[in-house]
Amino acid sequence: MGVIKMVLITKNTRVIVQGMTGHQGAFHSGEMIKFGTNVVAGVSPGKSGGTVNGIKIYETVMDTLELMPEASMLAVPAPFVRDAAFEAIDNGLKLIYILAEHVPVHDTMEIVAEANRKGVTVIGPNSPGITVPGEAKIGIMPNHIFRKGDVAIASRSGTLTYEIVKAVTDAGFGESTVIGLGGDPIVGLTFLDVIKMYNEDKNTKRIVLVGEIGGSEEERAARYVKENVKKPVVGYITGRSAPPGKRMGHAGAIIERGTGTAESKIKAFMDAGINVADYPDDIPKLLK
Amino acid sequence: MGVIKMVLITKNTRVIVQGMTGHQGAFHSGEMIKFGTNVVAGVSPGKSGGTVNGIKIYETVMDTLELMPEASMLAVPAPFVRDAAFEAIDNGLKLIYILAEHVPVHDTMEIVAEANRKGVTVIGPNSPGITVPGEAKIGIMPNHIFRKGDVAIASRSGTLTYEIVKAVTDAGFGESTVIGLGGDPIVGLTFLDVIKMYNEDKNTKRIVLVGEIGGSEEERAARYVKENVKKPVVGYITGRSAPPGKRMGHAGAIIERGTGTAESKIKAFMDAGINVADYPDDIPKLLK
Amino acid sequence: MNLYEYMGKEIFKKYGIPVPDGYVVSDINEIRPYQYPVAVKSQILSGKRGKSGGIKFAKSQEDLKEAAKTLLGTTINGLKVNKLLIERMINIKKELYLSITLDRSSKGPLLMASPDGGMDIESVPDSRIIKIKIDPLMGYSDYISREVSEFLGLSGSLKSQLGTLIGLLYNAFKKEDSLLMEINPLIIDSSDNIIAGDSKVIIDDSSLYRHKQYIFPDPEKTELENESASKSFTFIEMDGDIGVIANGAGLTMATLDALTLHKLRPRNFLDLGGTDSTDIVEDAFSFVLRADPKIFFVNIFGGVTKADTVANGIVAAKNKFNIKQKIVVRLSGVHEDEGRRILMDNGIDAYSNMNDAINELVKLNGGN
Amino acid sequence: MNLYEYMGKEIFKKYGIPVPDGYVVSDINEIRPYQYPVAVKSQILSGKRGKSGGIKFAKSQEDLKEAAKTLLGTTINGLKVNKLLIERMINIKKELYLSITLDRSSKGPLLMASPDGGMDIESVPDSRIIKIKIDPLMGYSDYISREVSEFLGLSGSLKSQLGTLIGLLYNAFKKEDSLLMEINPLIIDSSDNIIAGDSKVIIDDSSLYRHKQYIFPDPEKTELENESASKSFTFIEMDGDIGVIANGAGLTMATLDALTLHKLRPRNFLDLGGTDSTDIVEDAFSFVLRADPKIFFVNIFGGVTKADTVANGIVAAKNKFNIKQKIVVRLSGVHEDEGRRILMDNGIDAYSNMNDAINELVKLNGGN
Repeated sequence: MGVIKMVLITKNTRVIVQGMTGHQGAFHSGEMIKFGTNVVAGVSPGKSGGTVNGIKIYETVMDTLELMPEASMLAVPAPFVRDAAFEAIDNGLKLIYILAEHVPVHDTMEIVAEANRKGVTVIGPNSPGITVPGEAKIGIMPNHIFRKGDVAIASRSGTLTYEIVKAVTDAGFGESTVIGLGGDPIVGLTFLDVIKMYNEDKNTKRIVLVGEIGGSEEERAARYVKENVKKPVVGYITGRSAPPGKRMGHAGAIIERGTGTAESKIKAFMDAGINVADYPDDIPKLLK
Repeated sequence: MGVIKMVLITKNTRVIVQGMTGHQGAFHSGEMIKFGTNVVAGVSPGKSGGTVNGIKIYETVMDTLELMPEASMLAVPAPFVRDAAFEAIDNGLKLIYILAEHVPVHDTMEIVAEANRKGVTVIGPNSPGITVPGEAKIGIMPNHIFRKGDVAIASRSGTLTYEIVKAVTDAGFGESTVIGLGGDPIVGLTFLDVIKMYNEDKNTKRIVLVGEIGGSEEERAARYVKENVKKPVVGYITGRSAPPGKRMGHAGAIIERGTGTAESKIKAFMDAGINVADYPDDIPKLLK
Repeated sequence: MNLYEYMGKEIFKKYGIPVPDGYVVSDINEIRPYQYPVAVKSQILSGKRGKSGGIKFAKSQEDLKEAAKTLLGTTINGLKVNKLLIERMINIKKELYLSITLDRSSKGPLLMASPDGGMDIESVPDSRIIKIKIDPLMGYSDYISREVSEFLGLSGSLKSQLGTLIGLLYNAFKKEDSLLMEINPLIIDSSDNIIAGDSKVIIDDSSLYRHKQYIFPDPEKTELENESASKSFTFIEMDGDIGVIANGAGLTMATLDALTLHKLRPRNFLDLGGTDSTDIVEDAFSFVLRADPKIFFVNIFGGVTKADTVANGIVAAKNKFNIKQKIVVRLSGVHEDEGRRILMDNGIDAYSNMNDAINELVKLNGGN
Repeated sequence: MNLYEYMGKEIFKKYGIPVPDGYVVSDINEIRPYQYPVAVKSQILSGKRGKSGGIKFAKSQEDLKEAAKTLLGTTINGLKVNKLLIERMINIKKELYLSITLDRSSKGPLLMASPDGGMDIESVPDSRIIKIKIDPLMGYSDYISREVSEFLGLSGSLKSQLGTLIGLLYNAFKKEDSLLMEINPLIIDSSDNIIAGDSKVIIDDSSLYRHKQYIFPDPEKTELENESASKSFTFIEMDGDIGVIANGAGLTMATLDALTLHKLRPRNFLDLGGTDSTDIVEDAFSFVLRADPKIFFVNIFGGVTKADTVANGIVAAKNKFNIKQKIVVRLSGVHEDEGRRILMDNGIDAYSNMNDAINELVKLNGGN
């Protein structure tokens, strides 16, 4: 039996948690460890020395390098995300997950630009993370809703993702990988990146895309699906009932030119042969 | 007969000249064309529309993109180098040669960092450029001193390089590629980059490295030669007689720790089996 | 945060971008001697205020007082006019369009410019608009302006003025954590000066902790919405009658979608966020209650926010605020059984399935 | 450009980095009432001025006048003391080392710090010095200071003071186009304040067009050298007797090396640069002539600078300045035949080979 390639993380991936002594860092790193994640260190400036969940806390990411960390969960408040992300990137980590919401967009832009330059994968900000059942999770998705299986899910939401995962699991399926891309206008991984990974992933037989209004990532992913993906894909778009959002002046209209609405996204999905669910609970039925 | 791979440029490389209407741009682009370089466009903001050396002048690099330029010669004064380099990089050019001396080092640092990020090769600043006899040259080396041959030369100097090229040519040899790395403390291509190219280049049978005091690039290249290069290498170092230069505070001493002197470089060369010439004119004799 | 024209122009001025001479009044008594003619511009956050009569012109102080009397306090495009910007008139030779905005797909700033500025820029074809992506790490450099000037056909002094202006605008965009800085029209006057004729500036809400000067009630929000800004939940008013409390932006949105597909009309959007506290649930109820819905619908998927905590919060809110309306609850996820038991003990029905809960809402609403 | 301690500290102050209270005098009459004790520091560009008696201490104004009288106008380590920095004494608890410099190999800024600051930092082993490369596009971010503080063993207020200070120092380094900003010692005083005890600042000469305030005679250069700063050629005085004029920094250096290997002693380094003008050649001769060499040696490889142009320049200079010294010329490259003909017509010998020319110099110098 050869090594099975997973999407982004395995149970061997060495993970550190920046901000591990905080409320969220402590709670979610505990859940991650229960799920099977190989958490090797915590980092909390000014609070190093002790342990959290039995894992040693360090002062800086640099101090953890002897443990050869590969991925970092950023469980720090939004104003500290840029610094923590740059620390992780500069110290050579290759996967960075950003939990926080309300990260200033200019900070995110710089983090993502820097990450692209150094070949680093960023998940988030404002994301529930990534879960690979049977292997590991980095993030805050509830452990108990997952079952190992062949459905891969990508979503821009948090709680709604859990809802859909649970529905999929309850219907007798299981998940190969679930990634929450994050709800912010600019995020690291986008649908297009993830659909490519899922398409190539041997453990994935079916794909679910959970999009929402705004931007044109769903439309781009749909084009890719149309041209490249043979696996069955189910889609769901939230925001059909939303009043037109705050417009970004004329500029927003010029950029979007009609994309970005729920109608545009649903149409793009349908054009690509993606089965579109009206309600989250309908998704399992459409998985056949 | 297959396509012969050259070092960095061939006669087909499509070259633009930024600042072509200036004194240096006009003169040297003319010489480059005589040498066989495929100059496809000039760029001179505010002076577009006409021609120089029969080549059309454009307002911006963007305007030349339909000609699919691959390399740019920057013949603009030092204060404008950063902007011109960013323009070339942002418009997708893959080789940038910077002629000017006295480019502020902070500008060079940013150009080189940005170029590395985008996979762009930078030659210079303060460099005479690159010449591949029989193919093309980008830069200001005098045309008449070259003859096609198998000696590859890398140098941190300008005029001294011509002196050595002429000596090599007069001695009956010829050159495969000559690169002037540039005399500034920070430059794009360094000895280590170039020695690797020369080592792999099928047209190169012998290598000449012309170094000078300051920095430790000669030492690093020597280590590479020792471990990887089977082709005969001849070295020459200027600055043996130089009084100790301006010291960069204690910091300079801590970084250099004894490297950077002529003695250190000559010793590193000798340790690597590089034949070291006492006078530039002795170089041809040592080429065997 | 969307800024009024006059606030955007204050930012422009701070960064050195030329704007017309002018001053702001919120009362007719603030009008002072000035050089006429002037434009009198209603400060409302609406794109079409010119067409709707929100901009007038005055040749004298009497004219101006008349115009101010007409405009101040009126409602234009549904927005109340509280302030006027009075600006010296400019002899317009040409109107351009210029903006820097956040581009989601390239994940960085996008500069756009067009020679066809003025009111109808959205109908200008893409071929007449230059779009230049700016790398956030590389930042702005002069060649970008040269590309723009060439596209716009500017040369000489106009080219160099535009170059300076774009550099300043990018600086402002970055330093002020802006999502949009738009100048439409960007005016070339009869003396060939380039001046920002209007401003549309949006500041990133997430950045306000480092730009405290922009923290003020958002004029585009209702009073209740502005009041909710200090809360940890997200609250938006709508015009229906089902009061919604859910957790997670996506699930809340999906809840509104499902209601709408069933022809039910939500009164609000309320996302509890990722906290686990009965107090926040109580607080949420007090907000929705003030919006006076016909029915409450609570839709929770328990994760970090546990179902039993929410159940306890619902019971506490019902008692504390003496809520008379029917409360339909759907609980799933962490501690859902305990949560449903708590609710049942207090006479509140709870569903585990979203569709079942919505069917109950349809029934309560009188059927479709 | 190397700056004096007091100038570096002015930059530090401008960027918010704490420095001791103090003032500068260039005359004993500028001494004013002050809080004693003070340190009296000679403003010379030498690393070991403390050991050489260039720093004194004064407990009173009389003491200070005495010290100033002793120091002002004297020569320390070969450098004349024109200014004194008078600083309030600091109670030193600990001395650290901190610098940001240009790192040639990583092609970006390098931050270095050590807990063993003070005079002998160069003998501190590498294991006691933390070195952090800063990416010029990413710039400084706070985690860098945390790494430094941990290495130095600082915590609490000292850690946050150092964090702020490093951020300010990087800002200054970048904004002032600096090649080096070094603080040694960086002092922790008895009240746990961090203060820059000294400054060593180098500004990039190539950037001076955008930092005109640093354009002044370089105290490390001779009068002739400073005068040459306005010229297009590069001129450095040395202590030998062969006046050298060559073209290209590398060829000029190689020329000096070859002379030295033949036991000839160059009077100067003069690189004509890449111009093609007889005027510049004349100008170069006038400079070297003022340094009064025993023999002139002109070593030219003609490229952009053509050999015949140089030949014409040499002839013109010889006549104009009535040069009596022997002029040995080596001409190669573009128009070398024409150049040699011009010289020969004017009674000047010219060689095409560098070794032949140097052998002639050896002969003229009386043989070795």
